[in-house]
Amino acid sequence: MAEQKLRVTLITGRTIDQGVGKELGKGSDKYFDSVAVCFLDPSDIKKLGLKSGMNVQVTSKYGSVVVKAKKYTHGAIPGMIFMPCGLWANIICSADTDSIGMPTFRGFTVEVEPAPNKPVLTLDELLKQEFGK
Amino acid sequence: MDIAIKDGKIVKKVNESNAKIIDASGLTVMAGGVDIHSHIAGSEVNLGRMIRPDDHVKDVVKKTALTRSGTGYSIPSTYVTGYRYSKMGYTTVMNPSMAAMKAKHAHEELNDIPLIDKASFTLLGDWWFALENIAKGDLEECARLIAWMIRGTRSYAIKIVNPGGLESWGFGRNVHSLDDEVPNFCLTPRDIITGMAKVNTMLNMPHTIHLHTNNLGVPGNYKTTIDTMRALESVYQGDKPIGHITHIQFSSFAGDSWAHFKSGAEEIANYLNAHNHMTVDIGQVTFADTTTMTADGPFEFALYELGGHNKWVNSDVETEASGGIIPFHFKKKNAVNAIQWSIGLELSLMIKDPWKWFMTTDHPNGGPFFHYPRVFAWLYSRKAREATLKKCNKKAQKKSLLPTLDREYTLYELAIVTRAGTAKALGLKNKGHLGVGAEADVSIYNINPETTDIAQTYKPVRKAFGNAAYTIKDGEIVVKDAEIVATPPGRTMWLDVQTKEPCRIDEEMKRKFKEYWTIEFDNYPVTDHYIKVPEKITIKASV
Amino acid sequence: MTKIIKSVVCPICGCLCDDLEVTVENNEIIKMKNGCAVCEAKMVHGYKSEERILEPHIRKDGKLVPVSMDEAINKAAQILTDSKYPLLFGWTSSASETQHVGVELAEELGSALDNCCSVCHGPSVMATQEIGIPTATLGQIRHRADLIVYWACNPWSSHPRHVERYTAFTDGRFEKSEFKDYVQKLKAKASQKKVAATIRRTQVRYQPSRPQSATVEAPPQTLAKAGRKMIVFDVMKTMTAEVADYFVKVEPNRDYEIFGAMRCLVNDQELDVDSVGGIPVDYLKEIADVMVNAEFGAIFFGLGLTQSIGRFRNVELAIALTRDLNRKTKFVVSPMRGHFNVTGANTVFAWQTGYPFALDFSQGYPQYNPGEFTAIDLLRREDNDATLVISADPGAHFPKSALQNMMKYPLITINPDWNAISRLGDVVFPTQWCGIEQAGTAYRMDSVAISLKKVVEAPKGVPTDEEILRRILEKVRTIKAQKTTKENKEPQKEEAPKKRRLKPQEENVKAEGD
Amino acid sequence: MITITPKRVFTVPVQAACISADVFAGKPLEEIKKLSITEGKETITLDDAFNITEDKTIETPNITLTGDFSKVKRIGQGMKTGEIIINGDAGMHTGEKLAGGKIIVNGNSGGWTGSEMKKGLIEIHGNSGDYTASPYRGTSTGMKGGVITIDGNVGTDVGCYLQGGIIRIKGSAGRYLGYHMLDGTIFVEKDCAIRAGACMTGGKIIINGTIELLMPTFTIDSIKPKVKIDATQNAQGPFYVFLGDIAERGTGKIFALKATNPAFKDYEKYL
Repeated sequence: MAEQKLRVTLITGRTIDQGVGKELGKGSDKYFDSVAVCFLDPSDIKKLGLKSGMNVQVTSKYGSVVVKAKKYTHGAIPGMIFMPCGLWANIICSADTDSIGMPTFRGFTVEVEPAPNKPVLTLDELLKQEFGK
Repeated sequence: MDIAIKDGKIVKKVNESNAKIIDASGLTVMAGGVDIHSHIAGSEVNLGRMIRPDDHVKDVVKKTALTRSGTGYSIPSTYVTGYRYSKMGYTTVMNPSMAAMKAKHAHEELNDIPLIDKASFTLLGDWWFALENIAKGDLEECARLIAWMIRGTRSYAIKIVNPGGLESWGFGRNVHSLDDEVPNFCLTPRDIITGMAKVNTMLNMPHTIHLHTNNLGVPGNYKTTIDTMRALESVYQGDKPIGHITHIQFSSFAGDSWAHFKSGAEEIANYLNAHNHMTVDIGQVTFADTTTMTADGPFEFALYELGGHNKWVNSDVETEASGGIIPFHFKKKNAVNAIQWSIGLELSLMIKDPWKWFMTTDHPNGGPFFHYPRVFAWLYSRKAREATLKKCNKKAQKKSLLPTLDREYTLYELAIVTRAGTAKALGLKNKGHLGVGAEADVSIYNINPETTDIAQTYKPVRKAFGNAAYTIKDGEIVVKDAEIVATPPGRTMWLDVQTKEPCRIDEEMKRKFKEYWTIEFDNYPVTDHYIKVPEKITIKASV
Repeated sequence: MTKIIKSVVCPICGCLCDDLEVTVENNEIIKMKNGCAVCEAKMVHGYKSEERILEPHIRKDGKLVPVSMDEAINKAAQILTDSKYPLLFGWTSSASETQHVGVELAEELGSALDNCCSVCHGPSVMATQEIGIPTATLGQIRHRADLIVYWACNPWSSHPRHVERYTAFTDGRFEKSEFKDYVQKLKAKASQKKVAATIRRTQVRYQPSRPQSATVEAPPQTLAKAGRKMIVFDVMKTMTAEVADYFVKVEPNRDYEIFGAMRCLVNDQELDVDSVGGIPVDYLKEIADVMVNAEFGAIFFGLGLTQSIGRFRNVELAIALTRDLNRKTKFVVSPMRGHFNVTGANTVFAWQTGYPFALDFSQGYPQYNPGEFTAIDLLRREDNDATLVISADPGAHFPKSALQNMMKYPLITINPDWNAISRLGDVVFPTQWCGIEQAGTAYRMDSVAISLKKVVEAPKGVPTDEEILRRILEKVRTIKAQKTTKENKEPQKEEAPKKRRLKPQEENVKAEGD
Repeated sequence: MITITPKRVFTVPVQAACISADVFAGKPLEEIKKLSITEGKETITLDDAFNITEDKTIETPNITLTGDFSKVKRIGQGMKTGEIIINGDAGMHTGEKLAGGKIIVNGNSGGWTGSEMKKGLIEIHGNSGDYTASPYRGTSTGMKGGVITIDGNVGTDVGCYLQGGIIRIKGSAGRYLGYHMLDGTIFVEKDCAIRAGACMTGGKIIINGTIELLMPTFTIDSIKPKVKIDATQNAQGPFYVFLGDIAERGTGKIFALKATNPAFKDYEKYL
């Protein structure tokens, strides 16, 4: 029986696809495809009753964002999700720095749940929604 | 006597009716100061700046309509460096330690130091190409490669630091005498020193090799220092000096351990008094909370291991050099520190000929350069020395030879060890004097040489040396009453050493280059873009 | 007309690979050799994308409309002078020549000045300020390192050529590339034969039984082999971890504890615990032995340390571990400095002001304090009332709440393309691609200065960012001068402040020698 | 007594190190009003930003600040004598380098409160920010003496490089409490986050609540029934006593209340 929600630790970081995407342009499809995603362990995907490519909603204390779910292929990461650094991940990150200038980009708890009916917003849509510009 | 200046040069006379006249009667007039050794720019210096916010916060400099803001203390930011040198009447400074690979950085920084002329010495004593050719015995090819490097890094002299030691430090080791073998290279520090001195002569370099000895900072190292000078005797041709040992205070330690630490100044001074092939600068300790930095990585690690330091930086440079940085507080109450202070002054007073030694603090190692006036006072006033010695560690007081030394420097002698002598040692013919044809770099101090007993009233004189009444750079008044009134950029001097045939830049060399460095051959040399106001000096080599 | 330009520098990550061969035809890059995928994306495609900004824009009635350069400069200068406390942020994709002007502008404005370092390796710089750093240029590691540790970083993704140019897969003078071994390993899946041979070669005796860990593999016996070895510590297995000899899986946010434990083990001290950060202490002991037995070891660490809990303290302990190891062998540690010229920004700021980032000029002299003057903290506290962003994209890399505060006030951007922050800007400048259309200097992650090349001409009318800044600076000075003359004309309520004199240095600095 | 209230809500930081009893002492009100401060990049007078009144009948406190001072930095910096009361939140660097006298904050206090303090007393009747009683960047000499008491919680990196004096925290403490401390005492009545006492070489940290996680670089020393906080007061145990940080070859002590730290039972086998 699939679970509604999973509490997991969020890790953000670079991927080579994100690197290529950002250099092609922040508005490019490649950027969207490589950054508006979230990698999960196969076991967690199963727990949530997801299929790779389905939308999930990731929610933290600081915000909530819909991205595509993907399978993490390099090794087991149960209880963790990985999001490439970029606008989508930053929506749910905190600006708390412990007074040293570095926000909290990773290593905190988030909730992830299937969101089959919610769209993944494009860069422009997301900017409009969050910042009104 | 009048000094006439026109178009940035000192001339016989000018038309007084339309000249600006400075009345310097009752004041001391000297040529602009020439500093032979002061770490003011480059990767190492900047890393030192970067790791010391605690040092900057206690010495801040505000922006004015004319000058930029910045910070001190032990390693002032670039603009402040220029301003402070100028306020002391200095107009030329040698930046003595530049890793070739990081030369662009050094030049970018030098561009941001206004008001002074400057030049850099490239670290070449542990450069693989040089080591390989010296080991092979091919000094001529070595000379051609070094000429290429001097040109390629826009530098002024050959700097050798702990020869062989830096290469050994690549694997965490060091050399401990002139005859230790350098691992993997089949040669000894002695080979490097004498080889480089010969190369320097072949290239007709204006300055000698600029040498930081092996075993620097180790008790008992005065023997190594004397060995080093002896080794160079064979290269001496009887005309002009062929080697310069820098901050020799740190290489004049006697005693077999820190507990039995004492001065080796007498032995060193005696040797120098009896020989003419060397010059030295002191590296005087001024008792300050400063930052030590040198390309001598193993020395800095040893210093770190003595304990009591919170930060240690080591920065190796591939195929060329290493480096280390440690914040260091020289304290009067510390026996070793106080003896080091004494050693510097003992050397200064016991070396008879002022043309053989020069005043430096090895900024920032012994103390920041703007402490020079303090050092002057210790030189020209026995009273000043006694006042400081009295506050020093008791053990150090007992060991100090200073009470036996009566010598007090005259203003003339002071001018030699701070400008005339340094300019001569550097081969800067148009600096360090006020003769016709010299560059119009002049400093005027509010000291009346006729009425002032400088030794007795050392404090106001010291203050005057730190606050020039006028500093004139290339004929332009840049400081008036210790205020900056103009900020010309100053020039960067570099040598275009022309060898009879160029070094072989063939495929083999390029292949090796690719193997040795992580930068492409084409991207390695410093281009003209990196020097804001260049002064190219062309030299014909004899190879 | 086709020309091939050699030794071109890649303007993307801190590796600054300078061996690119670029083919240019009709002022357009059509081919590139030697670069990585990211480099190719930018140099061959990205720089000429349709997302390029070609003229200045100003937001009018909520919409960005094209304006003349003069209008944009005037508007930007007006915003900055009207602001009580502006923030100038970015600088990492600019040449050091531009950064140089940036400091002058900040000083003139009395503003806050920060660079992207504060959200990448600022903590590494701060750690260096606490305890120094034993480090080396990358070539030194290439020539000598027989042990390479990547800690909390994934160069395969973030610095794709780091391993092949500087570390495990490159031939140095004293250490050779392990690439063939790696290929073999892939082919033979670490054949039994090789392991047996390795055991024969080594004299290290392994304990017959070791505690098992569910998440961490035991150290493989190949760690004792001669030649280069690579260990990866990370919270998750990455591509880099896959090519390593040994991957150690670390619990998130436990690096600090592991460094502490490693330090004790390297110093031959015993611990009261059995496992640290999910790793059995016995494994850590073996790793410590491998470190101590290395001829020359190098630790590279990444954002996994600087962005997780502890931040600069994590780095501090990584450095402390390296320092301890130097008492036994030779070890260096180096941050995997990320974006292009972020090291240059630190370098330039430091030589002009003494401080590498997190600067403030409101007092007329430079002040420094990460946590106080870092961009995120200023935005978090809503301290600024105008922002200028140059050659960076905080739009895509700042947390939401910081950006929301930034959006409350005017925003000026200087970027070549419509990245996220340009889209949010109120005054948007176009600029050239530094390193493609604009020459200059950049600093590699090991602070070696490298000259960038100009390989193609920029589109017509698109200036360099240096030129834009100089024009803004000039305009700011004009506006300030006008203000002062205006104020002087009005009846004066109080005395004009006395001309500030530079204090003679004898008083300025605490004199100790006497 | 000088009373200062803000004229407006500050949108940018105000640096006002001149708000200090030493600076005000002996100055007529008009002169105090003309003291220079900065609001963002603008240099203004104290009078521009604040309403300032004087009540000559009251001697102590010397200065009373009423209102929101959370954007006002460096209040009482380097003060040697006198007393300041802040009725409201205080900004960063409040009482930095305090060398005597007393500062009372009836509200929260910002980061670096009491940084590098030498003597005197700071009382915060609210929470205190990160780096309370910790020195400036790159400095390895922290608070040398005096007392700081905080009624609420404190942020991270409190009491770094502590060399003397007492920090009393009635609430909970953040990460890196007493980082690299050399001497002195920190007393936390509630819980403490991870990495307390990391790299400490001396001094003591007493925690009456739960420690989230102890650094592996601490080794158990003993169980003690009580521990001295200062000359007059003891904390009642029993306490687990840990020695460390052994990676720094330190001999600092962490006292963790046995009752609230059942997780440390494992350590007892080493006793």
